Parts: sequence; structure tokens; C-alpha cells
Amino acid sequence: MNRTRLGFVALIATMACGCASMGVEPWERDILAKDEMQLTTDPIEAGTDDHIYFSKEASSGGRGFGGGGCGCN
Amino acid sequence: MKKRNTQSVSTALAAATCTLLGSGAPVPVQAQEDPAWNFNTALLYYGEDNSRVNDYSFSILANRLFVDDRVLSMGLTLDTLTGATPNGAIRQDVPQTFTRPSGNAVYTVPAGELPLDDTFHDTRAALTVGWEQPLGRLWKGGVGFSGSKEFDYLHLGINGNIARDFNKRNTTLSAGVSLSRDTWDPVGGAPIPFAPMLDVGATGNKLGTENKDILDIVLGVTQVVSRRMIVQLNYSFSDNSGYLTDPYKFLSLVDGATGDTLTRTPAPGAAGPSHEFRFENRPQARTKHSLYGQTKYYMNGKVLDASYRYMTDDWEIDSHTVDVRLRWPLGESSYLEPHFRFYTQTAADFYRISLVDGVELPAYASSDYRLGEFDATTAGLKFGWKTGSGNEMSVRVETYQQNGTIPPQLLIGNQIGRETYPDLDALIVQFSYRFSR
Amino acid sequence: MAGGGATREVRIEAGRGCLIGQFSAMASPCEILVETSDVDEARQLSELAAAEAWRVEDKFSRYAKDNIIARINSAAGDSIDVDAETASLLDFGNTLYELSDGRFDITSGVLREVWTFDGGDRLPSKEAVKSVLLRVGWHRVDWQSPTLRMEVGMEIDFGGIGKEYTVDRVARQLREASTSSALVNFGGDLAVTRPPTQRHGWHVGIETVSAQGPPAEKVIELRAGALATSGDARRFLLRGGIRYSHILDPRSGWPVKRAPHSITVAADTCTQAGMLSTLAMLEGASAELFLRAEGVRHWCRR
Amino acid sequence: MKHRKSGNHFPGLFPMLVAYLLVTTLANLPQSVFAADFDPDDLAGKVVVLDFWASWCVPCRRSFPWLNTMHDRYADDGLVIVGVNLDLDRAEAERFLSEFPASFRIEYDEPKALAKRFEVIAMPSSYLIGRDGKILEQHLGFKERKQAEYEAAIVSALGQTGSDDE
Repeated sequence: MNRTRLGFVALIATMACGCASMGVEPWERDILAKDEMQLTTDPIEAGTDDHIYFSKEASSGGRGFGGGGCGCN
Repeated sequence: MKKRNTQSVSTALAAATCTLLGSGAPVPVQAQEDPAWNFNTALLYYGEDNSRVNDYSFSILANRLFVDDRVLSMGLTLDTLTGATPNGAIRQDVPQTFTRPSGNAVYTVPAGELPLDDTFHDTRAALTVGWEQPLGRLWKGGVGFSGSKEFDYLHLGINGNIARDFNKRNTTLSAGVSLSRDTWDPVGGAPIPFAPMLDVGATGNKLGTENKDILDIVLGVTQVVSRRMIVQLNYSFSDNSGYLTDPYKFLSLVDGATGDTLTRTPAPGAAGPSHEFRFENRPQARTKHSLYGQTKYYMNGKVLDASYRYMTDDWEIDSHTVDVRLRWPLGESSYLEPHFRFYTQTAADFYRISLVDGVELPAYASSDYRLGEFDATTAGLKFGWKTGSGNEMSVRVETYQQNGTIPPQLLIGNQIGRETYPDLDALIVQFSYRFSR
Repeated sequence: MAGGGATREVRIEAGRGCLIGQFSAMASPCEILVETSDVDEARQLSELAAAEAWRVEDKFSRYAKDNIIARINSAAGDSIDVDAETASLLDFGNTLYELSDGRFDITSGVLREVWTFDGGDRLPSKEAVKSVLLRVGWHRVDWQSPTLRMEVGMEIDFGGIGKEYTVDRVARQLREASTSSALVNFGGDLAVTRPPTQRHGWHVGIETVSAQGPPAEKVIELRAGALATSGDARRFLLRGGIRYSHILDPRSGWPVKRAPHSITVAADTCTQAGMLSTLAMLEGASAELFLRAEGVRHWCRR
Repeated sequence: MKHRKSGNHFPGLFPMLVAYLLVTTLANLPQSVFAADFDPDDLAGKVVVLDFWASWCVPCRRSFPWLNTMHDRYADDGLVIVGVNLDLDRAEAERFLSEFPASFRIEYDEPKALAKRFEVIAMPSSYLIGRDGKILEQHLGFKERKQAEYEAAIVSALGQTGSDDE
């Protein structure tokens, strides 16, 4: 199990330091500033989806915390 | 000014102005500063086929915006759940009778049908409160509290997160931690692991309440790739410990050769189960790792939102999730958003269809189909539009289908051919309305 | 009501995304922002607005020698019959007098004979104030519409009502004359004729005290209705560390104590917004209490 | 008994990484080239506030009312406020200005030469330049609660003590 855990953390590390050169100038963020370009555009829909899938499947979260908090059976 | 009831001056003044100007104002005043409040409300219907679970829920998320991007967010969700869920027993060629969790009544399931517990009725209220603010120019932090109460379940949690921007805000590293304590107070009490289901009135097989603690840690990196594309990668670790069993689920105790559930007769004069059932038992700990990648890509007006999640845990469940949405603008003020999601998972190592009589009990066992092996697909469409005064409404309709397979080696004797994975076909309809004050 | 005198002409300027008609009336710069690119329409509406503003100014200015106000204030005790518009303003003044328990009084103009608010520190003597007070008080006036009779030396001044009343009348005429949305702005008292279509709302900057710190310039987005501001940071007296606002309580003849520097109110019409902000100022220290009790959208600057 | 599904599900992260690398190559677009028609050095002798802004940037929108007030209050004392627009689409800037009119001077830095010369790393960024042309202060972002500090810096740059208001 800790083999996969190491794999994940290594991957994040490469992503993080490999990114120094990538990106845009501060004045080129017009598109990224649009509402529809935010990573979570509809927090309530994301919440209800997380809740439905938490109660119907064995995995949860990923985008944010694990969700749950219910005795959904 | 003499103490008067409220609004007496302005109402008298409105009348006087009306006579002075010869007419009232055509449209009442609409003046607002930068909106201080953003509201996001939603009504959701989730319904499964053949009278299984139905859920109506109302949610509201209110964000109070303070100067310099400091935000107080408060969320409330109210759910009413009704319908029936599989109770864990296998089908039989004869009717089967079960004792209700309360222990003071029985219910009977016709021959050949998947046994469902139809007493499933619950209302749930969930509350979240959070505060988020910049910490200096490059740091941002937030803390939050969450709580939810059902008839038999209480959740209390706290969480915190912090993020830092690098290289002109193109790269953001974030970390979040959440701690929660949940308490099960099941109807009739939490059953003793592998205890038999007893007659009405007998309570030797039930204990009291149980609780579980959940620690979630999420580490993430968000990277701007280009003017049109942003990518996020999260690693999350989740450690659950304590009572992870479902108190209302149990397994059929079957004959090793025929695979049929052993029959029993209730004590004279009492009502009780017609067959032998043993309450399930799951491990007291579960450690989950997941890797989540999401990208948003802008194609002159259209926005692609694609994400992939890989999860693995020490219950030997591996899952892959792919989620793709494409927001398609229709003119200036409305959009269409088709949504497709594919999910697949392997079974937990202690997932089984039934317990075999006369064989030593396993350490853990559950026949909860959600721990089984299945694929699920969600396909839907969302239509959103901006109303005149700048608020936004949207409606989405989605179908969610689960198709599972029971590994042949888990089936014994007559179970083969009779026991099939309980496929699920559900409809999700949600209406949401966002406005600011 | 301040007098005319400034040259009476209407200029049309190109605003950004709108055309702006500019003229001056009632001693303040007036603007008509019209959501149109058609210069003729903007000119026609601006001239309509200017004509109405100058009409009301000429009719009710206390500087003019030959209007109804001059005839009333020189009646020396005789009764005078007034026209319908003047009668409606007198009725309105009467209602305000009752609503404010005498704090708002259209006969209090004469107090300016003893008070000049120039930031200096010369306060009038008690006796001087007392003697002028003998000629102040709506309760002394015999008003049976359309006939008005006042004691010798008393004067009527529609200064507290005139500008907001004019903004509302202009807004109504522009609403009837055109489907384009327009913002009527007479020196900070403003009204929207109809909700705009090319923008979410007209943006108006006002000086406020934000809850979290120093006075901030706040941007109000006005889709419909009106805003009026009363109080003025520069017209006060300062003596012995005490700041005397130019808002006088007609019952005592002395400035209202601890009145805010300025109050901006949003309401359905400019007249209501103006009156509510004035009544709040007259409340002095409890201005905000009054506005909150009345459930009025307001921004106070202390 | 351990049961594992045969390997027909995704072999881990491969598809995600390929998409990721493919797209980054398309990311760099050609820049349009116009000579910048404004140079702050022409304003020597004046106290200058150079404010880089864009229409889509929310904190920039919040700074406009304050910049207007500063212009109205100190323009006669020798303060020149120049709002340098960095929008990539000029029409967006003009639509913004029709909603949030600016009483101070607006310039357009099409080739972003000025932005690069001042090494703008945040939006908005404002630079307080003394009469001698030296940069006295740089403010990254706009904090509404710091307006008094920003104003104090301008006043001291103008060489005045205390504003004539209260």
C-alpha cells in the first residue's frame, strides 16, 4: 500500500516543481476569471452529487473532503 | 419624534408624496451596493426505480461577502428520504419474514423477490458554516464547521484549509484537513456482530450506540497551463476508525450444499424471522487514498470540465471515476451543459453473498451491494439561464445507473442463476436559483 | 429656493455608453444621462428636463421679485389665494410638519438672518435667535386651501422640498417622453426613469463610512427608484470643539446636536428619499436609529 | 478469496498526462504588436499614480471609486492618475468604463510593454511615482481597508501635510 502512496506524492511533487515555467502573465487571466472557468462553478450541485455518490458507492470526495456525514443506507 | 410603530413615517410620507406628485413611483426602488450576500438555493429529487429510495432535498448556501474578499458561508440542507433498500438477505423460492430493526414488528417479502426493508424513512438536516479570507497577498485560509442530524445518526465535524500562490498566481499549493466524529444511535440499538436476528421483543442481540472518527487530509496543486486551461491535481488521504458497520444490514445463513437459507420457526405465540439471518460485521478501520485530477479548458465560449479520480483502500476496493461536462453557451444569457460520468469499482475483500452454516465465521462479512463490484454511469443535461435582474436559474435532469456482477465463486448451489446483482436505475432532477442581495 | 442667474443653456456631451445633457438649475449642476446614442433624443429630453427645472425654480425661488413666493412673503398679514401646485406643496409641508413633530417647518427660512454657516466660529446671541423665532412656526399660519394668511414678517421657503420635487417631476416627464432609460441627477439628488437595458444599473458613487474602517467611496447600483443626500460636510460652525451642523431645529432655533455629516437614502421617489434623509438629520444623534426603525436603505457619514 | 476484475479498466493516469502535454503546446498565442503611445517619463515633475487594471479584475473595479476621489481631490495639487488598461480586447475595457466611469486619465498598453517594464505581477498593481520620476511605493492588489494609507502616501508625495478636508 505505501508503494502507491509514495507514487502519488512523487507525482504531485513533479507536477508542482515542473510548473514553475508554465502559466500566463497576470493580465492574461481574463478567461480564467470567468465564473464558468472556476474549478467548482456550482458548489451546491457539487455537494448534492458528492452526497448521492457517497451513499450509493464505496468511494467519495477527491475534489474536496470525503463528504459523507450521514448514515445513508 | 414620538415613539411610533415602525415604518409609520415612511408609509405616511409615501401617501403624501403620491398626492404631491399625482402618482406613485412606477417601479419600487432597486438600489444595491456591491452585493453583500450571494444566495444559492436548490431543490433536488432523487428517485430509484421499483419503489426503492426516494429523496427530496432542499439546500441553501448563503455567502456573506465582506470587504477585501473575506467570506462567511453558511449552508443548510434538508432531506426527506423514503422507500426501501435491500436488507442484505438473498432471494428464496419461498416468502421470507424479517423482524424490523425496532424489534417490535415483522415484515414479509414475497417468494423470489430481492428482500427490501421498506421501513426506511428518515429526515436529515445538515448545516455547514465556514469562514475564508486572504492571509497577506499570497496566502489564503479558511476554517469551517459541519453538523448533520438524522433520526438515528449525528455528524459533527471541523475543517480547515490553507493555500499559497506561487509564480504570479499561476501555481497554487493547497492543503486541507477535516476531523469529524459521527454517532450511530440505530433504531433498536446496534446489533452484536454476527448475532442472529431474533423474534419480536427479544433484544439479546442488540447493544447501544456506536461512534466513528474520520480524518481527511487533502493536498492539492492547481496550475494555470495557458490563458484557456487550468489543471488541478489532489491527493487525499482518509482514515476512518470505529463503528463502520451498517446496523440495519445482515446476511442469510445458508446450507453449504444447496445454498438455501436455513429456515427457523419463531417461538410459540411470537412473530419472528422465517429464516436464519446474521447481522453483518465490517472492519473497525478503513484507510483510503485517492488521486483526483481535473482540468477546465475554454474553447471560445464553450468550457470543457473533465476530471478523473483513482481511489484505493485497505478494504481492497479500487475505483476509477471519469466525469466530463461541456458547458455550451446559447446566446448571451443561457447555456446547455451535457454531463457524462463513468464509475467502476472492485469489491471489498469481505464482500460476500451469504454466510455458510457449519463453517467457521470469517473475520468480517457484508452483503451490502455498495461494497460489491459494479459500474455506474450518469448521463444528464443541465440548462441554465440568467434572469432579467442578473440572477441565474438552472434545471438539470440526469439518469444514474448501476450495473454490477456477482463473481461466480461467491455463489453456492441454488444461488447460481437466482442471485443477481441488484442493478439500480435512478433519476436525478434538480432546480437551482442563484441571486445576490 | 436658491435663485437663477446662471446662463440657461443645455450642453450635450458624449458619456461612455450614454449621452449626457448638462445645464445648471437651483444653484447646482444638473445632468440627464440618457441610455441612447441618438443625439437628437438626448437633446430633446435634456431640454425638456431643463425647461421643467427652470420653471419650478422661477416659480418658487425666494430670490425672484415677482413669483408666488414673493407675493406670499410680502403679503404683510393679508390672505392670498394660491394656485394648485403651490397648494399641493403647502399641504405636503403641512404633512411633514406633523410627521416630524414640528422639526421640519417651511417657515424656518428666516433663521438664516442670524445664522451664517461658513466654517467660522461666530454664533448668534440667544436674544437674536429668540426674536427671529417669533416669526417662525407653521402653527402660526392660517392655511385653508387655497387661501393662505401669515403674520407680518413670516416667510415661506420650499428650499427643503423643491429640488427633490423637481427631480421627480422631470423623471416622470422623461419616462413618458421616451422608452430609453435615463438618470436624472440634480447635484446628488437623483432618480432613474426606467430600469436600464444596456447595463445592469446606473452606477452612483457616494461617500459613506464603511463598517470596517475609514470613509470609503461606495458604488451604488441603481436600477430603479431614487437617491437623495442631505447634510454637507463643509457648511458648519466650529466653536469650543463643538461642531454646529447647518441643520437647525425650528423649535429651538439652534442647530441639531450631533447630526451626521451626511445621509444618503434610497427610496421609490426622490421626494421620499430627500424627506427621509432630512427627517433623519433632524433626529441628530439618533438618525441611524430612526432610519433603521423605518426600514429605509441608507448610508450615513458621521 | 481475493477477486480482482480483469484489467479492462483504465491503466491508471496515462490518458490524463497525454492530454495534458498535448494541450500545453497549443497554449502560446502570437502577441499583437503596437507601439505604446504613452510614456510615464513625459509626466516628470508631477506626482503620478500608475494603476494597471483590466475589466475582468474585480479588485480593480473596487479601486475605481477611490481613484476617482483621489483625482477629484488632488488633481489641482499636481497629482496625475493614469489607469493603464491591460485588457487583451479593448472593447471589454470600453464596456467596463461605460459602467464604471473614470474621471482620471485612461491609457491602453496594447503591446504590454509598460506592464513588462514595470514587471507587473498582480492585478491591479499601482505605482506611486514621485516628482523626480522615482517609484516611491508599489501596491499589489487593492485593499479597501487600506485606502487611508494609500491616500497618506499620495499626500506626502505631493509635499502637502494633511488634506484640506476635515
